[in-house]
Amino acid sequence: MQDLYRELILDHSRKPRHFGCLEDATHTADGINALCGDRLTLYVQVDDHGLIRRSSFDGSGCAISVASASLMTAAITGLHVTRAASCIDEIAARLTEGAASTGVSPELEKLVALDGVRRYPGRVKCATLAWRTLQAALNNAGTPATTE
Amino acid sequence: MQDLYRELILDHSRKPRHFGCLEDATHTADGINALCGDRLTLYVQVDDHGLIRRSSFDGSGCAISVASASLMTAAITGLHVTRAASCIDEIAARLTEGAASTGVSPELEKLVALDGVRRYPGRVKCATLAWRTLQAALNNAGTPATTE
Amino acid sequence: MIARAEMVNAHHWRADFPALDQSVHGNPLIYLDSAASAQQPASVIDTVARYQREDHSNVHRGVHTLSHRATEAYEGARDKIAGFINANSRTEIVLTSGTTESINLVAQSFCRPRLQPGDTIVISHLEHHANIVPWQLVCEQTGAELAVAPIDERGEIDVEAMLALIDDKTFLVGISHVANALGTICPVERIIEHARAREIPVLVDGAQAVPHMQVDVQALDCDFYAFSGHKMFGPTGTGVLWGREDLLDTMPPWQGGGDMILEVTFDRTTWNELPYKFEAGTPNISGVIGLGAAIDYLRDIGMQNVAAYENDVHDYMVAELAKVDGIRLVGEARRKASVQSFLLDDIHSHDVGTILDHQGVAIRTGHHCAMPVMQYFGIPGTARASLALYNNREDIDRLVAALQKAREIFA
Amino acid sequence: MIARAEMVNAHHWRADFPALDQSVHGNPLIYLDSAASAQQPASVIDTVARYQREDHSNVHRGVHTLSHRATEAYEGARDKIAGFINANSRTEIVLTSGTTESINLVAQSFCRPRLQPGDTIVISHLEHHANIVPWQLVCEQTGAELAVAPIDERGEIDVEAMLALIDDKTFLVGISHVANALGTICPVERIIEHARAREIPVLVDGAQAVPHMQVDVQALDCDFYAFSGHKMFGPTGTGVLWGREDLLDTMPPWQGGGDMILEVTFDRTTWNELPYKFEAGTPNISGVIGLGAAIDYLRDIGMQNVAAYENDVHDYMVAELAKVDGIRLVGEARRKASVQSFLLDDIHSHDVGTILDHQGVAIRTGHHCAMPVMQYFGIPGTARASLALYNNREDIDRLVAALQKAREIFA
Ligand SMILES: Cc1ncc(COP(=O)(O)O)c(C=O)c1O
Ligand SMILES: Cc1ncc(COP(=O)(O)O)c(C=O)c1O
Repeated sequence: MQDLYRELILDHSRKPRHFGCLEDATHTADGINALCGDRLTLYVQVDDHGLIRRSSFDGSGCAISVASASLMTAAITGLHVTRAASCIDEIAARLTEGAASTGVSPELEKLVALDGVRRYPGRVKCATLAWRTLQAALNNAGTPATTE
Repeated sequence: MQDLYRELILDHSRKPRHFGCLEDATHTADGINALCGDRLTLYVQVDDHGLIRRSSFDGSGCAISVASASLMTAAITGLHVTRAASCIDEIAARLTEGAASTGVSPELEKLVALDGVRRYPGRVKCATLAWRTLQAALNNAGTPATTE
Repeated sequence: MIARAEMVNAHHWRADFPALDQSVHGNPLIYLDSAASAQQPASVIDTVARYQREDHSNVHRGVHTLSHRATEAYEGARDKIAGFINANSRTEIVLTSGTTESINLVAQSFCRPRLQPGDTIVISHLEHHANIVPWQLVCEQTGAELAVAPIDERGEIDVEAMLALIDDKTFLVGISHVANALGTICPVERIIEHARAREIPVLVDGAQAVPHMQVDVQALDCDFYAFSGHKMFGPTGTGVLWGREDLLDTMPPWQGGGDMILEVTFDRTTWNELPYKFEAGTPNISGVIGLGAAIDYLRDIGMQNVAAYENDVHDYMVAELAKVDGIRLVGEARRKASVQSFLLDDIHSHDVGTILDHQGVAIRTGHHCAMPVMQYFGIPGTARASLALYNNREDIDRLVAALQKAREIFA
Repeated sequence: MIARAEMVNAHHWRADFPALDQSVHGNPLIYLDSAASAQQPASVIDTVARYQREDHSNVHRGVHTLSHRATEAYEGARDKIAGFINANSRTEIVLTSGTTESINLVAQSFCRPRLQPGDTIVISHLEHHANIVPWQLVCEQTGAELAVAPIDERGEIDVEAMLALIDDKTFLVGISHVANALGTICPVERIIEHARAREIPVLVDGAQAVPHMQVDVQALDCDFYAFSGHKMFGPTGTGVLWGREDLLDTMPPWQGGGDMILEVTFDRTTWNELPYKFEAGTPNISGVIGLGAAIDYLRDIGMQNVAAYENDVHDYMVAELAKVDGIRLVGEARRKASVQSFLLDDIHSHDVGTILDHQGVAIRTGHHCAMPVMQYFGIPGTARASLALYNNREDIDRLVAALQKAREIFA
């Protein structure tokens, strides 16, 4: 079990960073994981140059989805939105296809802590929820992101 | 197969007696056998004393149901309606429960030709259709009798 | 107290269920998720397989031998179902794909043509979505309103409040016999008596009752009773709507198609008689035959024995869980059956579920299709352990040990 | 011409079906009733039994291992179905209990909310009751009208007449791909092309097509395609509605309950995304997994091979039957598949069926849930022999011999 609930994950799930609402967000989206009832709202503030200045989230979820959201908001701060979009793909591939345990973009270094999820296929959706929600927020989609 | 398709059955099915509409019927009912699409209309003329003066039927059906209707209309002519009702029960018991191969009321003697049906459980409904319809007619039921 | 002989029998019952004889993540499987779907005894699995190997054909309209055999077996299962819940007649047993379809059928066929704006459908706050959403849909279609009786902290329905909601505007009352998220046994008898006096029909959602206790629809005196095959050791895709014949008689068909008609012409189509009027198309023949085998299995044991045995394990489960440090039991009704929901410290129930699974203990987590219950308690979900006749006290010990381990990991 | 290799394979196919290896009334069973319901290969029977013995649990909302396995297998079957009919996406595959439910779903969810008095639903005179009665019901509910395209003595649709019925008042066209009573292959491509040009949606009833030929819903370019599992060697109680995503998106739910919602509150309930919006309650998990195995079986053989082989046996059947004295073939369309209806002298078809059954030959008799077809021909019913990939020319010889015997008995 320790491969799933690593110290970093437990730490981020207990004390999520960037937790709360961001008043001056330019992009927001809701994410729902019907499986375990996780719900989160993601707030992203993008400046005129397309750079993510700040992001935050609130809602409730399991340790994996909260830690993932917490790690994500830290990771994407300062990135350009197109770079963030490619991070979404990288994480999705990493977690679902079990791709490339070796080699990760520097921005996503800490996300390696989520690698254990691969061995718990039922939990992959928890780990990807925040990222799907980011995708929805950046696309300004009106409907909540889901993990089905 | 000859136990089912006895000569008497084949004869009555080829040349049904009492076939056609009875203009001055006092009781009529429709019978439907959803299984094979048999449909018959039964006409019964009952006098003031409760005696069945005449009866006839029309419609279309398999050899078993036509022969059964033909034999029945012959058998019930002259019976009191209460006696006819007890014949319905006797036939139903004889065909479905395989009861009393020995012993049959004199009025129903020819009906013994239907005994073979017992070994073809899928065909019992064909043999009983006319009788169920008689029951409906005597009860003056408004809905068609079915064999389900 | 449970007699020793029954305890021994219970060991034997467990051995009847092949799926329980396996390891998960290297630990013997402890299946505590029967409220979601129960396992099947070998007799059910084998009956279905044998049917497919020897007797399968379409039912009702065939003259050949296989069709006759299939029809006998299928209609024989209907007779067993009628006997099992003490229906007045087999014509009252409508075969559906599950509790959900049974309730939708009543909403659409019984209610929709007659509901007027301002009429109410009264339900409770404890219901499964299957006993909420069909009524929401038909209310939206007709302008009727849903009236919801409140519950209390124990997870019991406030009966007085519910009875007060049942008034001349009430068209139908829908109530679960046993609530799936919390295990509450609802006071259906009182509600039915009250409604009956006002000539208001009552639908009982019996999905969680039929597997665990003797159900007698005539003694209950309700109007509709809905349940699912797969929760009572039968196949998925099977369910039952029992309805009082005089009510079923007045209802228009639910779906159109083969078998539910007597005659089709383009001018005029006449419906078949009960129960076939409500059964359009080829039914789930093998599933229903399997359900018949499940009923044989339960009758052989006797529902009294099932209930007595399960109550013992249930009470043990509640007592043992209550002793776990950091646990909060959700649902502490005075009359309960087969289910316990809980929260552990501030560990999300999904994480609890994963850690238990790793130790071979299968429980369900989340909202259990009863979101309003969760909203009432202000929580996103619970962890839920649910029992069937194959569980025993050792299973509970394993559950408790696994919960201790979860606390260690999250310490 | 069929290559020798395929003939050999066909022998092998037959051995895959355990139910065919039995005697009826002392004669080897010849099963010629697959249009009513097909037999299952051992791989399907075993897949279902294995699932129940090892993997069963409820799907979608569980975190434990069995639930995960069940979900993977169930959703994996959906992927197989999507591939098999070349759907654009798995979200277009709505799992139902059969063709009948699939068509009722479209009638109630797609048509009912939008149909206006005076609108028409256009069907043909060849349809199965499942493609008639749901439209009659929704027409009665909305004041729309059913327009029925005529057929001719061969049992072919009068296409020009059908196209002429499709006008600005037409809301939807419903047409069978292969007609079940007569085996007519309907000119769906032409009808779809005509309707598409007028932006009128077309539902194709594919119950009798999918088991016998390659179906590609994108190539067909229809809007809805409905079929049943049990006619394609899968379990009863399973069916599919394929629908174009943009149409499914606009439709309200069909039934309410678990799984079809994202969120339930008493104020507002939000629907789940496709296809789950249309799948309320616990689905027929084992049945759908069995259907997945049936598709694996068919894909391994290849639908091209199935069609080529069956066409050969079909043509042989038609030719041999035509030679029987006193026979009248009913349904002699120029393009036909897998089915031949007939009458023998003036022997009622029910009697023909019994006499054949006595010789081990299983055929279906009666109206075949297509009463309007019978009304057109002015007959109460027919005897119908129908084929699947496990039949061969010897079966036809046995059928013919049994018919001779029937003539003798009634001589
Ligand atoms: C052409 C056609 N449509 C619809 C149906 C109905 O299918 P099901 O009874 O499986 O719902 C059938 C089956 O008899 C059929 O042959
Ligand atoms: C109380 C209750 N009602 C209804 C249902 C719905 O049953 P099904 O999903 O079998 O239709 C369930 C099953 O979860 C239940 O527990």
